Amino acid sequence: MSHVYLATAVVLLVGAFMLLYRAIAGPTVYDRILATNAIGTKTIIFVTLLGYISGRTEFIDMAIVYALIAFITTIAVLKYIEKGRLD
Amino acid sequence: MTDVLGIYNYWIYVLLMMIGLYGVIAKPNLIKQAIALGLFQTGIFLYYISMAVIDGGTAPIWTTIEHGAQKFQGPYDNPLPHVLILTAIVVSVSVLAVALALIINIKRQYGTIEADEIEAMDLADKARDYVRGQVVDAADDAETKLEGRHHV
Amino acid sequence: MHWNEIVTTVLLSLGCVISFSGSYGVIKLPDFYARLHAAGKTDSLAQLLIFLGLVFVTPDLLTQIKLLLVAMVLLITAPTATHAITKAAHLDGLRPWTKSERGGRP
Amino acid sequence: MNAVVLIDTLLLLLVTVSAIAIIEVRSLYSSAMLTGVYSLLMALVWVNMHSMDVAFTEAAVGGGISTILLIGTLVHVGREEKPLKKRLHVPALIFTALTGAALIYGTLDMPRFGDPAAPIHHYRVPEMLAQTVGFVNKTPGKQPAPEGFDAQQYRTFDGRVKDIPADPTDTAWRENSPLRTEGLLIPTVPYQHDAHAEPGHHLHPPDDFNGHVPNSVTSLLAAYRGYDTMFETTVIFTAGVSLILLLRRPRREGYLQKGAPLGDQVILRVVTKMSIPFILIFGFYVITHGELGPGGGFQGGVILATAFILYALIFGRPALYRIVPPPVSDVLTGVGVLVYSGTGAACMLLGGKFLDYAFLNTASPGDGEALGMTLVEYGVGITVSMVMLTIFNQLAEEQSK
Repeated sequence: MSHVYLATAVVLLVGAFMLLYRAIAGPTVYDRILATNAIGTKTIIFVTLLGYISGRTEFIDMAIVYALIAFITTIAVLKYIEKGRLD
Repeated sequence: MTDVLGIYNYWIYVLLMMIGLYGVIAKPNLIKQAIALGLFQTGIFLYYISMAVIDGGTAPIWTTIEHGAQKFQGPYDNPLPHVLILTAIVVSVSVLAVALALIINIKRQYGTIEADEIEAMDLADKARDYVRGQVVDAADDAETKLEGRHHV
Repeated sequence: MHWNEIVTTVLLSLGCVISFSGSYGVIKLPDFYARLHAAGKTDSLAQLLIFLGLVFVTPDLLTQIKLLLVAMVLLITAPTATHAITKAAHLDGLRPWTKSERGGRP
Repeated sequence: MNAVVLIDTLLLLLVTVSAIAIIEVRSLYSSAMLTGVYSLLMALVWVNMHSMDVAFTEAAVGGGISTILLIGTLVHVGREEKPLKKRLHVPALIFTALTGAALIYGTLDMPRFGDPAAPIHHYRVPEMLAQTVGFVNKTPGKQPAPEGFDAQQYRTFDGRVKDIPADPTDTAWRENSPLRTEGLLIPTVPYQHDAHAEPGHHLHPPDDFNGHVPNSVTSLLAAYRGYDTMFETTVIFTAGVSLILLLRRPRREGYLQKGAPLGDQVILRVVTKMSIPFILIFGFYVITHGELGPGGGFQGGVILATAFILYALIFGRPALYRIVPPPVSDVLTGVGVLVYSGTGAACMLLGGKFLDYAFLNTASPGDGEALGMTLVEYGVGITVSMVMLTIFNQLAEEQSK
């Protein structure tokens, strides 16, 4: 089974590489937010898979923290873009 | 010299540190420098945590003993570097917060956050004070000369 | 290869294919709104498949519940974030790219 | 090329690319975004190297809070970096290349990545983990080990006893020590642990790991290095106070500002209302779960702060001030440090030394240590969450003239 986890992990990493290209090159500001949000989701899946690769599956709390952080960071960035202020 | 495969990891951390160092030196923008400092720090953290890894080891969180045997038999990684880096990350965010507050004050004071512009402004102020100082000294000398004539 | 490992392998590979196609779409598609489809939808579906796939292979119940919890949290937050991005982009006046308008290339 | 090294290399490549992008990209806004991505990828590297607590902190603190701080400063400082005359700053490049070469030369004779015989695994840590919690010694000065447990003899995982020669120069024992082959083994009390003759000592249940808590990182952080963590909490408190001093404007001006709530967007408002209770509960879970799994005061405090920040983002800062008025959050930043040092003082009142948690519950010192660490983690959690909230408030409140 571990080769399946490893293969999925590598595919996710390659996906993250592509998204990073969009995050850097992205013409409009919104492409960058989109790419950052997508990389956030990919890292959440990747963390869970790392738990399975290393055999210690009880570290899923990491994934929940990633999900919350990615969501809140995206909301903060969007508020800055839309309203120009954070409060 | 141990074989390259074993220590190429450390070279990547050196590369990260140097990217951070380059950012601090080359970029005049103060915020860019604050971020580059963060990169430099992360390179150092990577260096510490890679020392803690043991081949085939797992996270240093012991698993409870079930019917007499440790659930997870394998060796555990060394917990000490993790503790040091845990503290260092939180302190580095505090440093970043204070640095950003100072940058905001610099922006309000100088109107810009480009280090070279700020330097130029400082030099201009210093030059102006110097010149003003010279004028005042010259006026004082002239005065003393006048007073001298009255006493004679 | 018990039945649960087979199910996990199938679900994981499906999730892999979908997430890779999403990333590829984000690079290839010409316009922000098109890329939004590629990234937003595939991420939500891929994470659902992968987490469901992993549920079959985890021994203890607590981890399975946590897996479903993460999948549920992601299912709520990811589309919301995508919605917020779209609303911000639209308010900002970003118009979708049309083939006729720019002669086919952005 | 085992899995750890393969994934490690790919991740570090990803991290290096984003690091270069952060430095080179011109608009400050996108370099702030990329810093968030960089911290998330860096947290993955920590997870891959089995350091869960550090990954937790990096994700919550690096990915979340510092990105929001950077964006908060951009509100006042403007988004564009001044266009540079030439792309490449050659003298800086030469200087960094030379320093890099010197550092790489330094790493040539370092132990191999993951080498169990590396000296770091043989010093301090085995003795630290071999210490038995709560060994109460009536005679002052250097504590002799209890009768069945000699600190000089390092007891390996399956009860085999190895001799460590007294003088540190004689390092022959390292060649044949079990650490060389099986890596760092934790000393576990053999299954049938006999009662120690010492009255102050007590019988350890089998899975007690000598009285230490399962998460050795938190155990080292809060119990072994209790002083350092206390002063580190004070460092965070000082950061919060300095933010207040630097940015807070007089009371009447500061509060009356009308925030710009995003409340009009129905979906965001509803999802936030649904997720904030969950985030708060998860924050408390992470704080109290510090002993058993990854987590602890710092990470949990930051998660609590992000819950409040999300509320401020959506419903506006004045709405947040109705829930957590600045005087309350200012006082609470101090209360956390007070809780921490108060626990230390309580240990002294109960007869032990400052921050010697075993004395909180002399019946079973292992539980005493766990209790002391939980109290301390709560203190850290309160301070960290309130300081992060104060920092966000000051950055959001301050309006450039």
